[in-house]
Amino acid sequence: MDRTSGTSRYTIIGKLDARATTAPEGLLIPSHSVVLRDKGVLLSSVPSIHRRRFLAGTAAVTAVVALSACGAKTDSASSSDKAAKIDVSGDTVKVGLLNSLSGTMAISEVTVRNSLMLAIDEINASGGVLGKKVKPISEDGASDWPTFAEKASKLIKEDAVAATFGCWTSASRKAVKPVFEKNKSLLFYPVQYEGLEESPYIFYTGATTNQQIIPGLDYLKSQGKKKLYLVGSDYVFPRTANKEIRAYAKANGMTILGEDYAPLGSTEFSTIANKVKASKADAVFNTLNGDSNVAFFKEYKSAGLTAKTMPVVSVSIAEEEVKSIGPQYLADQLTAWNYYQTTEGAANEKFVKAYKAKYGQDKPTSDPMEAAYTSVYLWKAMVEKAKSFDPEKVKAASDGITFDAPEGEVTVDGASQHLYKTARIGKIGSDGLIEEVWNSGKPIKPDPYLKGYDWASGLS
Amino acid sequence: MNLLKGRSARAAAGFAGAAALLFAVAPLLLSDFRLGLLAKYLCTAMVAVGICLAWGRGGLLTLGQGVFFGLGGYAMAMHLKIADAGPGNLPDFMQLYGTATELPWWWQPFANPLFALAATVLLPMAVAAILGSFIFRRRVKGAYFAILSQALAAAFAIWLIGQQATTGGTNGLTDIQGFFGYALDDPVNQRMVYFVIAAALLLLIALARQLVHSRYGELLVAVRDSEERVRFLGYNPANVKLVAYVVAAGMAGLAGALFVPAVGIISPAMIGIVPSIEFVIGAAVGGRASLVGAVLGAVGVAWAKTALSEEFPAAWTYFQGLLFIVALAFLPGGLASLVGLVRRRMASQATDSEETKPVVPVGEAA
Amino acid sequence: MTELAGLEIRQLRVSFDGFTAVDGVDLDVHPGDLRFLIGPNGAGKTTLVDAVTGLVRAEGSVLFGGDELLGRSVHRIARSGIGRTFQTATVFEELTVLQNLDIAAGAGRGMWTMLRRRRTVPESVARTLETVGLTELADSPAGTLAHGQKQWLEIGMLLVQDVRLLLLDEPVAGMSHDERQATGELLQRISEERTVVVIEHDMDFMRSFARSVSVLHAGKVLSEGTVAEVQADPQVQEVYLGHTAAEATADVTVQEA
Amino acid sequence: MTVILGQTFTGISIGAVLLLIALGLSLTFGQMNVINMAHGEFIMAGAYTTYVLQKSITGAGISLLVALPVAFLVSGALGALLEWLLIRRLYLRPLDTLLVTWGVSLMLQQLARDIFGAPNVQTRAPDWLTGNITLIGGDDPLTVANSRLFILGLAVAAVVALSLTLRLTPLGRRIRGVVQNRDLAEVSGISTERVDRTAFFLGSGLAGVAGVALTLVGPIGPTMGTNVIIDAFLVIVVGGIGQLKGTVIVAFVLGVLQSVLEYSTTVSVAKVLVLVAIVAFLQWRPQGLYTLRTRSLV
Repeated sequence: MDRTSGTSRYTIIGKLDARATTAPEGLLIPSHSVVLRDKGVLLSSVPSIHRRRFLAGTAAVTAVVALSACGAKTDSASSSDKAAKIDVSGDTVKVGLLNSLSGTMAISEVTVRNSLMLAIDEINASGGVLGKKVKPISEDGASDWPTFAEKASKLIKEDAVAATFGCWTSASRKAVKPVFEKNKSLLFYPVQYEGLEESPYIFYTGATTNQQIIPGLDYLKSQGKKKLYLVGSDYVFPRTANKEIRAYAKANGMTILGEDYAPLGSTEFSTIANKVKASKADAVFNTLNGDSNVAFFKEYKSAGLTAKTMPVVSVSIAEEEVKSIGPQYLADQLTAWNYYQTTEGAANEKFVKAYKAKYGQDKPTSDPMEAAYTSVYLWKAMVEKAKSFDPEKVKAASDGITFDAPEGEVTVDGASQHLYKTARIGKIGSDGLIEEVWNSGKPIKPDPYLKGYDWASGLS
Repeated sequence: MNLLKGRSARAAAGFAGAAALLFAVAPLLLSDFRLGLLAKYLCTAMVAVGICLAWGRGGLLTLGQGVFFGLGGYAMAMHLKIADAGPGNLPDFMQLYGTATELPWWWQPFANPLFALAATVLLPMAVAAILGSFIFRRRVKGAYFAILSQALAAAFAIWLIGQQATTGGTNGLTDIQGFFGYALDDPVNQRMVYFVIAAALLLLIALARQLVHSRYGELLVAVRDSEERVRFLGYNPANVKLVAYVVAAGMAGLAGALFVPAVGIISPAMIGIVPSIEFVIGAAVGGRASLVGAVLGAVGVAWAKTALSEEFPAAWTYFQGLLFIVALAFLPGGLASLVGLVRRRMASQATDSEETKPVVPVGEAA
Repeated sequence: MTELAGLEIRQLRVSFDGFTAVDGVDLDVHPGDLRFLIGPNGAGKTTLVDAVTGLVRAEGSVLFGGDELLGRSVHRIARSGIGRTFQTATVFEELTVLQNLDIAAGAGRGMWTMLRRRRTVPESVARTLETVGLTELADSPAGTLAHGQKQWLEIGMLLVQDVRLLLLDEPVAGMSHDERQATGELLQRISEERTVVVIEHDMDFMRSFARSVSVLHAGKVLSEGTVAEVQADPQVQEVYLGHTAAEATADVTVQEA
Repeated sequence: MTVILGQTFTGISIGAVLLLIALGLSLTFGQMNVINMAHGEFIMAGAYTTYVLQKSITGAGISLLVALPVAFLVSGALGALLEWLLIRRLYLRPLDTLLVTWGVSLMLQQLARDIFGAPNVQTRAPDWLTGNITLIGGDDPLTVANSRLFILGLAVAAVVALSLTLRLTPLGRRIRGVVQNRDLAEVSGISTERVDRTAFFLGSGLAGVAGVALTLVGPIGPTMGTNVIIDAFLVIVVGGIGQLKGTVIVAFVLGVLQSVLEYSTTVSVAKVLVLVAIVAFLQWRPQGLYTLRTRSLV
């Protein structure tokens, strides 16, 4: 296979999915596995984008342009098709850290940056990776998706990093995904997300939906909560999550009484609180993000709603957010994650202690921070197993890698490049910490397309 | 008319110099990555050309250029997404988030490349024409106009985000593979995109220059300085302003359209209040009334943003704030006014001897 | 040169939030007249001009050369041949004298002409430059002109517009004696071919150049006639603080100085 | 029925918040014609003042009440400083003021981030403000949040105080004098500079008070000001420049409109519809709801 079709491969997977879901007969082909596992077979049947070049005479372009176009054409064995070059010449190896340090998302992403730095420092203190010290190259995504794409490209092309860690929002991940795929460089993404995605160059170390949302729903079901109200911010994760929740509810005899979205950053929730209250639901499933949570919970309490009468399960409120909303408004509400600061185990004690020592005693640790911390160690283990920084070899070595993470043992699923993770439901205490009230007992196999759930067959 | 000739000759030399820089020097000196960044900066410079016309010359503080940039960008990106998906297929994001099994009717024409290309410029212009004719006719101006255009930018961004199934929501349109059949990940084609952008920028500058130096350009300045007076001369200032507003919108639309292949993404993050103000700052720093100043200012500020945020992310915010304050409070003409100041000082030294005393009118009645 | 036209105002009334600034004014300005409007502050002089030029909404009737003006938009009234100046000279400071006049001359230009560069000086502009004595300064920015020159430029802009009626709001305020004299002579020449209405406080200036005078008081026309007739009107003397005409005039000129 | 009443009250309470954040602007923008985009950051300063005070004053209720005057002074001082440093150079260039103060607002946000950290901070509300009052009992009760009532009361008090100040005090007369005729005020011996600065102090101080109130209903973070500033400006624009009664009426009308639309559609759609309604309204009345018709528009 030449390099050309190599890069096109991943586009084609997308196209096949398209055909699958919109087949003229109206038949849905739920079997994602077929598409993925047999990509070699299907590949041949689909035409790839023609790698045509602009001709010298293209209209509206000056002679100078034409000249340089010819010049470029002669060395058309261009670099983009090669795997990203990695600078391993010295006694250091560079990795990229790509988080928003400014803008609206800085609130959350700075904490992820902190724990990435912690992991890198620890690794360097114990000898580095393959004998090389890890040198972090820091970039600011500035809460702006095109900037994320630009910075990703800079890290890969200019800095020749071995891997990049970061991104928080789905939008930023979607923006950088093609950059990593085209340059064949690795991204470790540490945040729970809406699933329905697998990229050969992204490792997802946060939860996918069957490790967070579905356990959350299972828990509500086990508590006898039948009528749900859905509240979310207006973006990809809540909308997709709510689609899945609706499908789950339908299959499990639950009813969805309402579904409301507020624009990201919205801080006026009195109407939504009124609607929730009037619905007399058993519980609320909350996928709000950031600032909106503060306003929502203040309004929720003002409306006289409590965790006792109508509990809220949140999937974006971790310890850091509890701190900024205030336990006054959150006491006894529920969260669904894979990690809490209070999670038991020696690995977590060490992590929490190290984090507080480095960043301050009042700083809490949270799920995305832990997933970020874990992702650096996982990369180290993969590199050491592969005995190379080459992304292709690292990928090949990834399957089955385990790590005794603060959240408990995690294992890399090589096929999906997600992790086996234990789901944990927590209750927010008046001290601002979250206590686990339920867990899944053992790590759940990642299933980003929910192929293992019959009710989810119409979703993707 | 020697003066005029001298000016044209200087302009021609300037254009040749700029073309040499953009088409020969930059591609030789810069890596593919940096050239790609330059392409992005040039897109903001295209918006700045329009802002120079509307704000610098016409006094219309267009704080909503993000809307037009977005219209152009989405028109282009949607065509490319549809083309990527292939005939009969839905773009990937619609399969993920949408419920429809076919393209909504209002996206369907964008499958046609010619329609999409025309729409990138004509759609923003049409929207600007409708908005502008309402706003200017009712003599909403100055601060009102600025606040209103901000509000519109906010509304448009919120609306786009809310329509996830058909516009990609917050994600916007990403992962664009091809550009009219050419694979975008090929550096050669990426370089061609850069050339197209550079050529388009030069074209827009030439167009704006013609407008600025035309009778219309003089009239536009007159409207900026005293709208009421122009009205008493028998012109309708609303129409004069409308032309500048619509042209600026078209330029922002084209910039948005070309931004898509250069960066590979268009999203509401490029549309709301903040990006709309950022479009203005470049022009303000360089010199709102000077085309060259506005363009260089836009490129300079965009470059500074990348450079500073690579080194000191937090410092960028302070620096940006300071730029606004210094450029507008203390140097309202922008950096270009410094050049003008020097030139005027030199000229005034030459003419100081000729005293300008009041002359009593003489001669025949008209 | 277009034919002369006069102004016929009937029962004109303008009010703001209950306050009536112009209260049923009847006024005839004959074609080719050089009419002065005088009256104390707040008499409604400027508001009257505002109403004629469409700046404020008014009731009644304003006929110009037989056409009704009320209800038309400002720029349409301007296009029908009425031009005005303001108390403070408003010229386009950033444009040159030539550009100012060129814009004034070009309201009827087509799209194509507008989008092209001005290559030559239009004949009417050149003639007007001579008339108002600004030929030497044609390429200077209007912002650098002396106060009197700005007023002449403004009048020049009305001339190139080829208006048939000039409404001038205190054109000689702040001018030196020589400049006033020159302006007055300019107005007399202009009024040979156009109708001119001047709002003025300067009684000396009025006496030297007015062909006819209307006195406004509290939104009404108090008196009308030649300079001598008006000055002899006891009502007018009463209005000017109950003094005699001579004293009143002195009073006003002192204020001006 | 309960729903309609509930939504109406919700609308009124949204309106009260809008009114409180727009009130300071009605002075600085409405009276003095200064577009101060950093007004939102003065609101933020008021909110952070509450946060800082709560660190030393433990009683949530007392600290909140203390925070009201302190925040007024803190934000007011910031405003006066801004006026002295920058705005007084820009009175003749309103559009430039807009962009300059936008720059100031960026810097203040980053400053807040550097001092208090990027994450939101929390304040405690006193217990008597977190509950609610039941207006109609029964199966479908109509309740009204105490915090909202408090904000409504605060807004009304602020409006009364401001209009009395403008109408009755010598300071108010001077402000109005300067607004109506700057030159005349100057020659009659009023120091316009001092009046400008005092008016700016008052307007910015009111932003600080609004900031204290916002801690009861929303997040306290570096970007809290930018989230509300455009809405506040729209209230003034629609209400009519320099018209306190216009500001009051429009704040409540927009609040009710927003809540009704939110209930019948979605929050996003409601926001877009409200903005469209505002644009349409300005087509009808470009000078806003209430205007002083002046003798000459030139």
